[in-house]
Amino acid sequence: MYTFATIAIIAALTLAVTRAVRGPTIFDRILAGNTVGTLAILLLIAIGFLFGRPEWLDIALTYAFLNLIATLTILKYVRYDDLEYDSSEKGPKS
Amino acid sequence: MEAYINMVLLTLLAIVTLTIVRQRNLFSVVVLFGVYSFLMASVMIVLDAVDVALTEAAVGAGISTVVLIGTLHITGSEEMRPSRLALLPIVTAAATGAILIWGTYDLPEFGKADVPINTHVAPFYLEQSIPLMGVPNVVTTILANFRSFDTLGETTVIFTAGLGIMLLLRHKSRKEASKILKKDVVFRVIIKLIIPFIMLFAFYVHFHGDYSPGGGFQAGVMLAGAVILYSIIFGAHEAQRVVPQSVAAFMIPLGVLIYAATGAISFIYGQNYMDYTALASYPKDAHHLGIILIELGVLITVASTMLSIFYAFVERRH
Amino acid sequence: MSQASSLDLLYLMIDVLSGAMILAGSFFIIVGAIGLIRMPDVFTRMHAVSVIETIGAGLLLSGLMIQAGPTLLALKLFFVFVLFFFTAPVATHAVAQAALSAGETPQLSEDRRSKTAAATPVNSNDNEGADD
Amino acid sequence: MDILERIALHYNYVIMIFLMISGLYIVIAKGNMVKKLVGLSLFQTSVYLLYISPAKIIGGTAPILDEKYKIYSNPLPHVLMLTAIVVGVATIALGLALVARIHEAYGTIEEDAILENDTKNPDQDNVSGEDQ
Repeated sequence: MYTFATIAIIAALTLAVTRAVRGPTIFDRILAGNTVGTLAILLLIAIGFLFGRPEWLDIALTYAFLNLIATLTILKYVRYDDLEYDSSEKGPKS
Repeated sequence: MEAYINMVLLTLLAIVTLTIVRQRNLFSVVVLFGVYSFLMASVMIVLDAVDVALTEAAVGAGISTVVLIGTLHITGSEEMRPSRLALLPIVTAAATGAILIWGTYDLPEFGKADVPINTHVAPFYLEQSIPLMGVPNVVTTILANFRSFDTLGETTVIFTAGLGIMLLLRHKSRKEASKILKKDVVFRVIIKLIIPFIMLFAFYVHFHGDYSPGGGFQAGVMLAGAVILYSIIFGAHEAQRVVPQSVAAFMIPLGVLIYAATGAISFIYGQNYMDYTALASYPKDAHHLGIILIELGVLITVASTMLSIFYAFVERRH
Repeated sequence: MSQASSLDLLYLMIDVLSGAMILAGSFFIIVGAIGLIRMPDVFTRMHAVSVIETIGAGLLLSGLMIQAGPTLLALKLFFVFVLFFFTAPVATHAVAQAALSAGETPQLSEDRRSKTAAATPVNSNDNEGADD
Repeated sequence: MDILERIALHYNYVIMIFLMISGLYIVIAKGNMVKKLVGLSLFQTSVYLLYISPAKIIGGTAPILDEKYKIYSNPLPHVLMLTAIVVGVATIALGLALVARIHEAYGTIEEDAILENDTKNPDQDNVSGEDQ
């Protein structure tokens, strides 16, 4: 059961990393990065149960907080002209 | 099972690295570097290095991203197309890699217990942590007690780096108020709700560091992260009303001083430097107290350094 | 005797319930991740990701909570759950807002129809600068 | 078959070396200084992996002592790397601060452009770019 959950999370992690690697827009990467953070938290929890030492969920909380900080930082700078939005990253529609 | 999870995660790590090498948009590079850090932290979890995973996630995914974005914002985010052919670097890197791979033939196989690294001094730490100090988290014991000189050095390095950054980037205060996410009610409400919990949790990580993963380094990064988050949503001006730059600057040496002074107390009682038994009558209490105190020094230095770095980059905009 | 067997039954029920929840959660996590790959543009992908963050993680964590019983562990799992509940929508909201303000528009069905057979993003590696 | 087994048992080292030479390659080949620092960071991270990998013992658990467990992974590398990570980010930030100052003085962070600038007007003291 835990094994299945772990395998599922790792499969999802692989797919999310694929999306982060392929892009095509910067927002896809940010979204995929955020998802990788989420899945890392779930992976941590699942591995804890799988190997029988689940008491370090504290780390998961840290991940969640820091994930939020990273995402919001990136997005603030994207949104408020502080960083030029790069037209070459626009993807298929440009 | 552990070995397989480890291999999959490492492969993903290699793929992300390859993309970082090829990607020319620096903004994407930063995002991918955050992904890389999370994967690395997961690898650390699988390799049973929980304290390291906590630090790597906090530092790599949190603070690194913030600092890199701060720089990009000053310098622009596009890398120029290289003018020369990249043949020589490839050859150099490949040759180095080949030599290193040849070197791994003598390295121990993965996951073996009877290799030199695991038989030399580590069993002593693992066996003596509870009898001598009464602290279950061996990483904390080594960090703050067995090898506390090392950690003093590391704290000083952080202090020095913070000093250097402040010398480099100071004296350029921005006139106009920073852009506040005024209309974004969602962010303001949720972040206001979450920040107290982040701080509370940071102190939990600090004071519970004897029994679970955590300690001054991680707690410091998280505390700084909370203020940075506040600064991102409500503007750097607001954040500096809460924690002024001068206070942050003052606290950097304060932490190092607390650390060094905790060690020096033992002198008064005629003992060696960093011998905590002088701090309380019962040795295990003394060790607990000593560890908490020097970790407090670490916490103050790390938190204020990270915050000063952030302020320095934010203030430096054009 | 009968008490012991009823306790056994209770444990079995707990195991079955939590197992079903964990399996369902894993299923939704995979579904969300596939959506992240297969969906055509960033807004629809966001939608897929929210499947992972709400029902996938929710079911998984609830299943583990049942498995952990009334301990500190379950409380911590609950904290993670609540944290997801607050942070995941904020992060997604931020991505959506930034994408919109940067000029990214949601792909409509008209856009899809007007495109040629290769509706999915063409080989996205085109955008990445290979340096040679 | 022999070589496959060897690679499997040394997989951590192989990946570690790959990360290391990727970092090395970025530092040598790329002209952009932010990218160079990211490469340096990659190099640094590979060293963490080098230290942590041999500390793991299959069947062991994390070095937080408990009555129930007998085998623990080696805590010493964890300590060394934990401090190295925090020091690493501080030094990378110092490097980035230098990059920011270089950008203010030269208007670019590309190595080639800076060298060109220096050879064109060798007498001019570029570093005093405080006037902006």
